[in-house]
Amino acid sequence: MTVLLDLLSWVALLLGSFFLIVGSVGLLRFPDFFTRMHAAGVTDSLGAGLILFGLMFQVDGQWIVLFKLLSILFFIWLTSPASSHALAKAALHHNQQPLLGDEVRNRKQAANE
Amino acid sequence: MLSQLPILQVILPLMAAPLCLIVREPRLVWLFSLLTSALTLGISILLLQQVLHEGTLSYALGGWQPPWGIEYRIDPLNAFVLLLVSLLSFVVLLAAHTSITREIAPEKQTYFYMAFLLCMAGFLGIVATGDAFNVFVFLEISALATYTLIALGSDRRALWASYQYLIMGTIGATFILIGIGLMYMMTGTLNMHDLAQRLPAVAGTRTLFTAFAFFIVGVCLKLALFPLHLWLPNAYAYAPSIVSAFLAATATKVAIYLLLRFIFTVFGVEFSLNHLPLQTILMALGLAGVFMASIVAIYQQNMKRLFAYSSVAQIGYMILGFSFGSVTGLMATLLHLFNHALMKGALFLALAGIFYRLGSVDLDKMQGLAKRMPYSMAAIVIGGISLIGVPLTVGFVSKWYLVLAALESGWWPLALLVLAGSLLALVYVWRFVETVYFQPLSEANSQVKEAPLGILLPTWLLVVANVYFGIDTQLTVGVAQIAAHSLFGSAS
Amino acid sequence: MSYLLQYNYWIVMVLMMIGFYIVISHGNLVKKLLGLSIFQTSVFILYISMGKVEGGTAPILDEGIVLYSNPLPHVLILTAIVVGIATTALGLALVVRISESYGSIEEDDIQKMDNEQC
Amino acid sequence: MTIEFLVDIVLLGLLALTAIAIHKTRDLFASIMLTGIYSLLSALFFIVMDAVDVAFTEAAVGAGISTLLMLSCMPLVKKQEQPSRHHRPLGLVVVTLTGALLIYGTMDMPPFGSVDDPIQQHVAPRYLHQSMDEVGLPNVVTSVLASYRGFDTFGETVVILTAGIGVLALLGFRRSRAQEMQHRVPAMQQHMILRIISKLLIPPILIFAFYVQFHGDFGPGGGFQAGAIFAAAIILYTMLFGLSTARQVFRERYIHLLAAVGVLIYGAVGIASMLAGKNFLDYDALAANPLTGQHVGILLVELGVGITVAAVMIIIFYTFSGRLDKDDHKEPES
Amino acid sequence: MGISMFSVTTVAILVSMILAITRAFLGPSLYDRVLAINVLGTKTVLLIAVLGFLMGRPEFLDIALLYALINFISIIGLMRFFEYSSSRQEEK
Repeated sequence: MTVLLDLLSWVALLLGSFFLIVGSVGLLRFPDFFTRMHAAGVTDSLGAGLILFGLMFQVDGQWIVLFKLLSILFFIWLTSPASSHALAKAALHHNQQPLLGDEVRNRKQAANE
Repeated sequence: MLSQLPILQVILPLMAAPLCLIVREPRLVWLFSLLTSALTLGISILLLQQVLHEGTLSYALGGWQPPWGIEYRIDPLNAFVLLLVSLLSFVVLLAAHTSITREIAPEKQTYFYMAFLLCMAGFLGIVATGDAFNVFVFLEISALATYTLIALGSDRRALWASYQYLIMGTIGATFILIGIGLMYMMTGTLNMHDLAQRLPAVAGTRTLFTAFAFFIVGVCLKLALFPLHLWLPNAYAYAPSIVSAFLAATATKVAIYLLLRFIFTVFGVEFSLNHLPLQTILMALGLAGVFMASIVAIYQQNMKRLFAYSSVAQIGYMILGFSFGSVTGLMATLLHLFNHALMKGALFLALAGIFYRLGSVDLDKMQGLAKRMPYSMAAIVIGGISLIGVPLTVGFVSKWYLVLAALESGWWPLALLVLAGSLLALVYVWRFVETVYFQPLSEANSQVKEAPLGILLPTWLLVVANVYFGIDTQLTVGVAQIAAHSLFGSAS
Repeated sequence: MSYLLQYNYWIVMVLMMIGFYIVISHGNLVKKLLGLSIFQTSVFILYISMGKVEGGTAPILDEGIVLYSNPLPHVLILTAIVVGIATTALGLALVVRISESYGSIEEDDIQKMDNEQC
Repeated sequence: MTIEFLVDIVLLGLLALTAIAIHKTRDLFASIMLTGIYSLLSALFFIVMDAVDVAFTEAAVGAGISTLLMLSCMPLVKKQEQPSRHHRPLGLVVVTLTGALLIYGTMDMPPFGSVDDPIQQHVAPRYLHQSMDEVGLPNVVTSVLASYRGFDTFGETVVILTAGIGVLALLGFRRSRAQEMQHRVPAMQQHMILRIISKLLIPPILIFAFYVQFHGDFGPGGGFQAGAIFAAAIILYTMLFGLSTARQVFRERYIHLLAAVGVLIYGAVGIASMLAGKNFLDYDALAANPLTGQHVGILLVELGVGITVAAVMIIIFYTFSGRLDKDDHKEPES
Repeated sequence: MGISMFSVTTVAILVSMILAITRAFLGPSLYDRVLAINVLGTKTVLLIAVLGFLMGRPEFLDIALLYALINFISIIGLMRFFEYSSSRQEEK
């Protein structure tokens, strides 16, 4: 039983870590605000979720810890999309336009030259 | 109940402040604050008597014996400074009601009294406590209350002065925090008495040297020692008059107390004055303060600013006194602590009366004013004479001991310099006398009346004290002597 | 060699000095307050570092744990944090009033206006 | 070296980078955000250093309330700070000297993290080994905070009150404008989703605040943290539904009273123990059994702290937004 | 084995924090910074949770919960600032 739980933890934590790093790389490398936002979303939903799930397999009978982990997860999943939504809306209102198609390529070329 | 006196001294004003928020009505709040400060004064008198009879008192807060709990430790020095603070607060508060009607909007007056009580409680707490970290907490109570009090001034420059003081004061407090932290790191204790016993073991370490330097610089920022005094003139000049009187009489005195307590009791004379070049540095800075500030004071038009610079100069004298490292020098400092509080209290209260009538304290608006406000002007003249150090005033007593201390240590040129400093004071006091007594009354001032009784009475109370303690020196000199001996006693 | 182990303190000292430098080198009143809060926070870090015991754990007693970190610095810093926020709040209130009556929150401007007024 | 060492180094490095970035950037809004990050990172560092209670407070007060206060001042501020007109070499000299002195001071410091340091020897062991018998709480920090050094905490509560008084005395007036805005449309009307989410969240936050308040004896938490969290919930409400609505729910007059009441509760506990014949704040006197007395005393005292902290934080935020919310009357943008 | 899995996660979170904080330093727009802070907040929550398990005292999760909460409230505070600046622009 413990071995199975440990295995599940391993998988969840590693996958979560992977998504975290992928999301962060995206946050750093993507060309404009809206694509970065997309990358950030990966961190908040999948990364956080998987890591917290991984921890939940390790609570070892302390139900209060499980409850706290669950409430953190609930909290993140509730607030993170809400604030992303508000942020995107504010950005749009303030004339932040997403880069489309050719613009991305043009900008990249400009950066390379 | 007598054994509870040390703590009552501090928590009485501390608890009275939030009660003011419930009372609200400014006039009632004033009476209530006055009652509180009268009780505080009574307690401090009882405490001084108790200490003089029974020796040092120790009060364990929360019933935890030091060093695990916080201790209040009252020896003659604390009791002396406690009396000074509560006495001056009481007298200043007497005049507050009349004075602030002209300077502070009615809806802010309740907050003024609360801040006043909190500030006073903060000062008393700093003085009474025997715990290094507790000092920091009460320092911040008094500091935050002081910033508020200064910012209540009607001129917009009061805000700027308060902000500058906030930055400087917080830097000072943080330096003190660093100093306390490093001391704690080296000894594992925060109790001052305990520190004093454990510090000699680590006296040679570089860490302790750093701790000492940070603590001293932090306190010197708070007490406006010469090159660190830049915040003080503006703060005193633009604060409400009553606040200037209160701060000039108490704030720097408490900081000096803190310096004395740490240099003499905690670090010990041996470490602070003899091992380190601190003695020379303090002496040089003290003298520089006396001369630079006095010279700047001569050129001031605003009387509050003038006396603020004079305060910086007087702080120089106090620093000079104990930097001799002798009992007489320390006595001079302690006497000047008390005497300067009396002088500056009287002077600033008289200025409050003038501000009440004129709406300004600029010298060029006071031409010939002695004819219209004879009592206020006479008060300033007597205060000024005391500042110069003419015999039969308190100023003479402290200067006398200062000169004695200088001669005793063989530094006779210093004695001459002290006298030269007095001449500078004579110059700026004379400028005032000349304007007020010998110039014709200006048109604008022809209808001005004498300051209201509510301010005049407390002013004259202090003026009389100035003369009384100048003639009957037994009480002050006696207490100062005991306190000075106790500081040296605890150091050895 | 033993000096090298003090890396923790060294970085803390650097942090403190950056905060201190922000306070004295910037003319913007809000920025000065930010610098002050960084300076203070760094001092808190110094205190907390002092209390740490290698291999110790948080000073909340539990069965089967022998080594705890020192609780006293934690208590002191709890107090100091609250003092810090109190100072910041009051400082901000002053900045608001200054900006209302001077129309600027730059030290240079304010100093100039004061000099003109004198 | 261990993983904790790695975390330690990385956090300190990030802290230093953040501090430098704050110095470099001229954008004030960005500086405030970076200061928030600085607080966040330092709180993380506190956890690594085992100071969970401090981390809790730093997170709630430093990263939370402090940042919010700074932000509420932003409407006043020009977005960019002016470059200083004169170079300040003196500042650099002072800082270099101070820094050199500090580094000099580290030369003789007891080794970092060692059990044999003087700091671990003298006073602290008693707290760790005997507080269970003398005070009876598992959280030693709470025991020391509320009992051994209860007077410091009393002083600290008064500091908070003083700040509240100061802010009120400076900004608490100009009522006419505030009344004028009474019936205007509150801010952030257009953020429907945020408002619904927040409505959903505020009750759990308040419950969490109570949990932190009363669980402080056993885990990280206590009066300060609970007060700050409670205030944060109210501030959240105020930000989303507008000051005038919030003022109707939580009346200013009562909050002012509560700020005073918190300090008075704390002081009253002390005076009660004096009346019972012991010293100020000696909770042993509060009940026949000293341990029960300590429990009762600490409970009441923490309650007083919580009330004052929450009340003052709310007062400060109300006062700032009352002064600055010039946009309170903005019509929603569709 | 139990310990090492938390260590690996800790390192991963640290790396991703460094990446996110770089974005917060670089900007370029304020929205990018706010976004980075939001992400950083989430990562801090995770790091605290994992550190709790790593140090063997998972009961300190309260702090992580508080962080999640404070993070959300700060973001709302930032949004409110955008509102101010937008109305200010419109006035001009």
